[in-house]
Amino acid sequence: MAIPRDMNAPATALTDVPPARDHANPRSAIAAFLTPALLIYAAFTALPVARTFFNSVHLVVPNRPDEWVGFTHYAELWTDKIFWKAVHNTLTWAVAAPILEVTIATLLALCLYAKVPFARFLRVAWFTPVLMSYVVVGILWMWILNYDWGALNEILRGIGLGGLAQPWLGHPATALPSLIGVTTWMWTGFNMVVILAAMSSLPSEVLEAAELDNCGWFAKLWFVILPLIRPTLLNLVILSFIGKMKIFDLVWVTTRGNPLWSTETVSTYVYKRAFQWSEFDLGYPSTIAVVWFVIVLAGVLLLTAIFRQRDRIEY
Amino acid sequence: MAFASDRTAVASRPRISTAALRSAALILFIALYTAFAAGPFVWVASMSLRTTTEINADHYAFPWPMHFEKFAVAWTESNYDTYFFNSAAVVLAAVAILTVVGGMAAHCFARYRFPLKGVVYFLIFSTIIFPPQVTVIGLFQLMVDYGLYNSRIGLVLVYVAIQLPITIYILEAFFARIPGDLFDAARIDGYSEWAIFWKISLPVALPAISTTIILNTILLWNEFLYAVVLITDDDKRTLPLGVLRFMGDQLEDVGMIATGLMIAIVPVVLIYVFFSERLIQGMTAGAVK
Amino acid sequence: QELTLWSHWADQTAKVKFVEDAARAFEAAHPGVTIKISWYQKEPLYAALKTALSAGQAPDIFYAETDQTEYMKTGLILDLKDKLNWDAIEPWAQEVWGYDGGVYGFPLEAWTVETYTNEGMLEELGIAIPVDGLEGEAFVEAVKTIAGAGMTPMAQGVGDRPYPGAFLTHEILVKRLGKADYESLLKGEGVEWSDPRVREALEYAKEIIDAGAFPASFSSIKLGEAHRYFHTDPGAAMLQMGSFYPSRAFAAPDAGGQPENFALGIVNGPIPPDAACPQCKTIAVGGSFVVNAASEHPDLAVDFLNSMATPEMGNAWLEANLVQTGIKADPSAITGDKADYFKKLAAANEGVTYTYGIPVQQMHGTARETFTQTVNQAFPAGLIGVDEVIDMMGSSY
Amino acid sequence: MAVVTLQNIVKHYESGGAPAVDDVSFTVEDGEFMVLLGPSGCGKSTTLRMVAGLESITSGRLAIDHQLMNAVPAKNRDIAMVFQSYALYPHMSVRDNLGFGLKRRHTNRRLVRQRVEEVAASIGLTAYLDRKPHALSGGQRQRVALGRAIVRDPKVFLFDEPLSNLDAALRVSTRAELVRLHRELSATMIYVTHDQVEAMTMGDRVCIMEHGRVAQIGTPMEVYLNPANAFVAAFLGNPPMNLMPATADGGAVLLGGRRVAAVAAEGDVLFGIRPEDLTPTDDARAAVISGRVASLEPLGAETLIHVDRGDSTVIVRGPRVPSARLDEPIHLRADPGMIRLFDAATGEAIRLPEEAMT
Amino acid sequence: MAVVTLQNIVKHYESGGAPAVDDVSFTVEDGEFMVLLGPSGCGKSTTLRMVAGLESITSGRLAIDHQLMNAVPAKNRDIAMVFQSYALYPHMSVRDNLGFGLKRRHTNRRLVRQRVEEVAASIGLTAYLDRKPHALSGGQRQRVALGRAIVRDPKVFLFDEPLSNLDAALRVSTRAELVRLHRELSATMIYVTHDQVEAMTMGDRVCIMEHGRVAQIGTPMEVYLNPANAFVAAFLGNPPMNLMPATADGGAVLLGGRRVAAVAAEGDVLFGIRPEDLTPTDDARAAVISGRVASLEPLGAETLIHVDRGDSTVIVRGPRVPSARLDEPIHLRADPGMIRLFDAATGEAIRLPEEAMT
Ligand SMILES: Nc1ncnc2c1ncn2[C@@H]1O[C@H](COP(=O)(O)OP(=O)(O)OP(=O)(O)O)[C@@H](O)[C@H]1O
Ligand SMILES: Nc1ncnc2c1ncn2[C@@H]1O[C@H](COP(=O)(O)OP(=O)(O)OP(=O)(O)O)[C@@H](O)[C@H]1O
Ligand SMILES: [Mg+2]
Ligand SMILES: [Mg+2]
Repeated sequence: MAIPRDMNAPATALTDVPPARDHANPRSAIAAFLTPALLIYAAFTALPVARTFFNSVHLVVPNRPDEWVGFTHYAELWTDKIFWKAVHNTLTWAVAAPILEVTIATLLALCLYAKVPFARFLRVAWFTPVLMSYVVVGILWMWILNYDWGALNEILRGIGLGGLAQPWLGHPATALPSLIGVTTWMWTGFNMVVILAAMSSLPSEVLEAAELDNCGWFAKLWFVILPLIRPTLLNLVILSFIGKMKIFDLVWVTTRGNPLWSTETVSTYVYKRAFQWSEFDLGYPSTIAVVWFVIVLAGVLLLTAIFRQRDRIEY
Repeated sequence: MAFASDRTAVASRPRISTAALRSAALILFIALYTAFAAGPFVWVASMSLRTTTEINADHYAFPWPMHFEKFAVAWTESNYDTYFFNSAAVVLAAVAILTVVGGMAAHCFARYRFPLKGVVYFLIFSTIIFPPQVTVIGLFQLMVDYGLYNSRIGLVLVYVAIQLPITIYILEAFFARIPGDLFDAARIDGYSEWAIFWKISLPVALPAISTTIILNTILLWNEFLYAVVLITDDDKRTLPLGVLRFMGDQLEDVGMIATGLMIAIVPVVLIYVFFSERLIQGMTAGAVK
Repeated sequence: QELTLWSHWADQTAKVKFVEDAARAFEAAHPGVTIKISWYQKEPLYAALKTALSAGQAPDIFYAETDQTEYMKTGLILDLKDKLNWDAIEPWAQEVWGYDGGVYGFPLEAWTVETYTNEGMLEELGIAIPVDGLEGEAFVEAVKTIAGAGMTPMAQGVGDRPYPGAFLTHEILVKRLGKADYESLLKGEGVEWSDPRVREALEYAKEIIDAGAFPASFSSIKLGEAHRYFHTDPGAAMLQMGSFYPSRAFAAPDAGGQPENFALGIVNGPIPPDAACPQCKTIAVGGSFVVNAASEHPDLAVDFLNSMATPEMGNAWLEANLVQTGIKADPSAITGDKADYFKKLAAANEGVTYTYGIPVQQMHGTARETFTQTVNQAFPAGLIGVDEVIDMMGSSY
Repeated sequence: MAVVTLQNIVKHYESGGAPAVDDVSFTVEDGEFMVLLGPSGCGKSTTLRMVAGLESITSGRLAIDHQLMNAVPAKNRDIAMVFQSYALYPHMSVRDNLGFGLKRRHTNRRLVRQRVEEVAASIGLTAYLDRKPHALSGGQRQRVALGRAIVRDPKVFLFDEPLSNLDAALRVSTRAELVRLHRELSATMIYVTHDQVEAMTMGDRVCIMEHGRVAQIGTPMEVYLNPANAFVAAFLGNPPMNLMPATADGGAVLLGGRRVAAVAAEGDVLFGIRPEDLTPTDDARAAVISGRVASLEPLGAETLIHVDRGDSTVIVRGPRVPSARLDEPIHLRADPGMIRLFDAATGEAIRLPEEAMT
Repeated sequence: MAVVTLQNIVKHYESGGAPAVDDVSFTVEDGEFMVLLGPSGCGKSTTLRMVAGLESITSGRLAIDHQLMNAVPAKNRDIAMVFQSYALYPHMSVRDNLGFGLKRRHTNRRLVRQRVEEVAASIGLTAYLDRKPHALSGGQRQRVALGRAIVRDPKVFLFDEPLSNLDAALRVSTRAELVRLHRELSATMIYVTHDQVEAMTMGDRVCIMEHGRVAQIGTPMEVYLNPANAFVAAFLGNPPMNLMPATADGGAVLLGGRRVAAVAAEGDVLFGIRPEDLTPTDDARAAVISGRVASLEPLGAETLIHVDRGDSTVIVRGPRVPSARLDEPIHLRADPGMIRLFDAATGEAIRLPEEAMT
């Protein structure tokens, strides 16, 4: 702090004013607030990530100095059929799941928003799936999708559709859709809660104005509610998108990418390459991670660009 | 379908029949979805009270007699108690640190302008996309260098690191919506930036804080990969390994797995029930809005 | 001094007890030495080892299987050739762990691939399968008969393992090609997947599969479930399984074991026409211990392993775990209610030629991955045909 | 256009709770500008929202053009409403905000477009048609809200404190605009406000509400000059009417011992006189009120003189430069025609004999 | 208490952008009540926030009690501020809100408690001490905000439009309360508002700002009667001063061909006269303005007469029942002492010869 000076000194000396001090943005406070997070980030996130980038252009084997291999891993990746299959699956998942989750969640949120009876109970009931870990969910759904005694097939048989009973996770045509169904089951409740919260904070007068403008409930939903909660929906889509781009545990517990790589995701493939392929080289898996990082980032930016509101919405 | 602001009788009186039809369809839809969403949970819960033999005889019977003793067995025979307390300690510490450190950073991003703010924010946030299966190896090497390998403190710090971006993201959105006048008022009341953070930001943001607490607790309670790789001593291990133990190689002990699952789920459900109203409020303002 | 050991088998109490007992005995014999053992599931163990080895933090002794040649390749584990008491160990087990002139693993666990039968059921259906197995169409007919009676011929499933689904095809290939050619087929050195013998073998396997050998739930049945499926509910005529089968099946029925008075038979698997080696079988070395090359007490570690390499320990293993071991043991010395089983097993293995290791233990990288996906799952599940298998396997090396 | 009739309208938000609106009846004639005025929480908005169909009616009958409306949903009532918060659709441009209600009713795109541009021109929004509401100033938003109502050409216009979010200057000009609009459209309008300047300057008639009930209905001048009760007297005027306790002895009213009016009442009364009807006088005997100047509040154009009477304070409107001096005694003469009396117990106005009236 | 000095204060929010505050200098004397008045966005809040230390000063010198303050952070300036939004701490009870600032400075719990209760009593909040802000009405919240400032007994009080969220009635009473408070504490106060009634009735002096610059500083009556420029003239007064284009020929000002003032100016000027200084007259020749009555706006106590002059409208304040009739011609006489002239180009006031001044 500058030592206060006498103001009655000659007023000409405007230059003796101490250097401007930004009261609204004090440097020291900013540093103090940010440092712990940055330290933890640097130590436990940034360095490993940097290390991954480094690995992707090296052959990294224990007891041997890292060997620069240039972009050979990248070239190899380009022709790696399993990788591209995994990319295809993961993208399918990452596109389908957010749409399903957010759409169903919106419908559910509407039900609660319309104040159906037992709304509080329903909200909790619908939310519970997300409280379980992927491991738990995986085991649970393996049971449900079990061919012989799983609930799904039992129900199908019970309502006389036994012909549709399937080894759901065992057939390439149904395995991925089944797993997408599982993530939808798991995350819809979460999305619902968020959407419901967004709806509840909508200005009621705008909705009333819509009513006076001759809107039935669907018109109100379509022309007013959805556009207004669009930022929320976008955020949910992106969160879900990122989550599915990284999905690992569920696949690992249930199918491990089987059958015929129909549920192989990039993360499971990375894991297989890093931990299961009886090789020590971390270079190639790191390359996958880097390439995938770029793809996901591009996806997120694209999503944001497509759905971004050109103007803010204020209400 | 009735809308919130349609709660008036005004809107629905004239066409009772179609309205009734619609609400019947609505109730059916809701009932079906509720069964879909909560049914699996109820099913595991019932299986957790039955023995595997009973389950194999009929997978869908009512759990009678109820074998509550299975919980005791699961708890004592599989080292669950140790795992449970390790999990509790690690998750509690990580969530506490996350809340404070994440809160501080979020406060900073929300309140102040400084050079490169956007870049720093982007850097922190973009790494959540990185597959942990790969970084874990580099991380492992670093943990050894730091001398934090095979220590619960190390695990706590790693947990803080992986949940930090999303925590900052959620809290930042909320903090940004606290009126700036509040902070100015506290400054004028003579408080330092640090005191303002503790006495104003955190208490006022309680709904968002609860949101992050719930989310972080759920996710970390269930975290698996790092727990396996970074801890070797059995007496430092956490619960997800215990859960896995039940689905061991030797037998498909469905009943016991179900019991193990329930033990793992119940604490999270309790946390959720405890904080759920706050969660709603937090979502309204923070997170994903 | 402290020796550290990481091992799989966290949930297999008999094995844990065996190793812990050995450790306690070793500690008693060597005052001042402690052995600290961390028990894992297999997945977590591999992940932990991979990271720990990369960082130079691995334990002195750890669990390994014979397919993990990367340990030898990178010099991470100690050559035990001149250290271990090889006299007490079966020669085939030593051969399996051989790599580049050295021998690297202490083969504690071993197993053979057997075709178990439900003698009661076969009798009911009027099918007789000799110990030496059925040849060609005879086996196919047997399968058709069983399936025709509404029963499941073979109870395998691939719900959680990358190998049981492949047992059928694998056994047929071994028998058709013989030990040497089969190994070179798997390693991609010499015999191609497009070889006509391979095709014939696959076509034979396909015939069996198309006859309805496997249950509809093949893809979701897990290893443990397959056992139950075979002996209890709903019951199947055959189960091709590692000889670790009894370690689960001999538990009490309440704990998932086979029913009392279950008539368990052991036979040779189907023999393809023109078999080069009709009596070929597979023996696999399972859980083994290796010594970390970076260990600070390598000699102590070897001493500990040697303390387990005795015939007494071998028999103790057999009795406790009901699965073979690489330690020389004398099954005939076993008495009690399991003696009968070991006699049957010995009979079934009388005069057979062993190939070492199941395919996933001999293959690497993309080939192994492709093998798991095709021969282990898609092919037996009827999702793909012979041509696809040949194509995919052929292009995976 | 339309006639709006309310008959014994009652509204309970919570069954069993106190009514938010309690037995309200009035008719708004075709083309009339009716103002609902009252303090916060008196039920103005509730009344308006029942007319709009946004709130259900607990009992009573609501008719528009003699058609019973109780059960008709809002969207079918053909009513336009301007909300206090404007309630513009934040995600739509001004053009779409204006056109939305039309598009929901007509399908002809070109007609809608034409009508929107016509209205935008008439309220001076043409230049802003493609902006989003958040890019508009408060006054412009207000005009969009207005435009959205006009464009539809509805049977009835409802306004719920549409000016209260505007700053003082804008409020004045928008007030004038609304009056012009009403004259041009000669539409039926119901206008809620708690600002009495708006009520006075805009309404054909004013309905003053208190605690969910109608306190008085009449033209602005009627209610200003002849308030039906003490509540209305104290509510209207800025500063409001001075009310002082006085006693009536059957023939005359005594205020501070002075005889200030002749009336056939008995007992405690309230003596009321508006600040502008008091004039300082030197003649202490002609004065009805005497006191001490407690403070002077210059407003530029005029000065408010606060006179301390001991037990109460009386406010007098004086000229820009008043003769009164702070802390000096002052005597006030009352315009006799402007004296109003109220029953002290019920607050009801007491009719004065003819000669005492304006 | 304290003297606040601003010397050539400049504030740029974005370097390179237009200044939000541009070369502002003034001194607020010890115990003075200074009002900053101006339209929205003119830089009032920015100026205040610089004094408070919430915003950095780009250049210029700020001193409190002759001590240079530019670099002193807000927490060390010993200033209290009341925000437009009140900025009550939502998670604290009224008691804690009041005591929060004190606790920071004194450690004696009992003293803090006592002082809080004292202040709460003085502003009538004792009954609400344990409520949270959300359970208070607007007026009560406002009083808590005020109490929070008073309780600290700071060197300087700052107010940023503290009344603008209150409804009309509350605003009037709170205004009076603030004035009383100022008198009792005789504290130095700076008060930002864009409501001129507040400025006129409360300020010892008023500083009128426009586009970040000071337009005029003076007592309320000074700025009302002698606006330094056309902006101030048009900003003050409700309705504001009538301004009409006129021409000066060197010796006289001509308005619509009539000679309305004698002044030594040349060229285009603006002729200004306040609505209350115009009186209808029958004598067309004595009138300075003639026109037609366009509308009559009765306000109860008085009536505004809008007079259409063809190219512009003039507003006249008339009595409750004016003689003017709608659409009839009208002639207006101007109080000669009240005529003001401004340079049409610069807007600066043109000094009139002595005799023409009040
Ligand atoms: N949705 C509601 N639920 C319960 N009570 C309500 C509701 N809306 C209003 N009220 C109550 O009804 C009464 C009348 O409210 P209303 O909004 O009509 O008042 P108002 O005259 O419009 O007041 P203001 O000038 O503050 O807008 C109040 O006591 C209010 O508390
Ligand atoms: N934080 C800021 N960043 C950039 N510009 C700002 C900021 N705050 C204010 N301004 C700009 O500075 C100018 C002065 O703003 P200020 O808030 O001081 O106005 P004001 O006189 O208080 O207006 P009002 O009556 O609307 O509160 C405005 O043009 C405004 O847009
Ligand atoms: Mg209202
Ligand atoms: Mg401001």
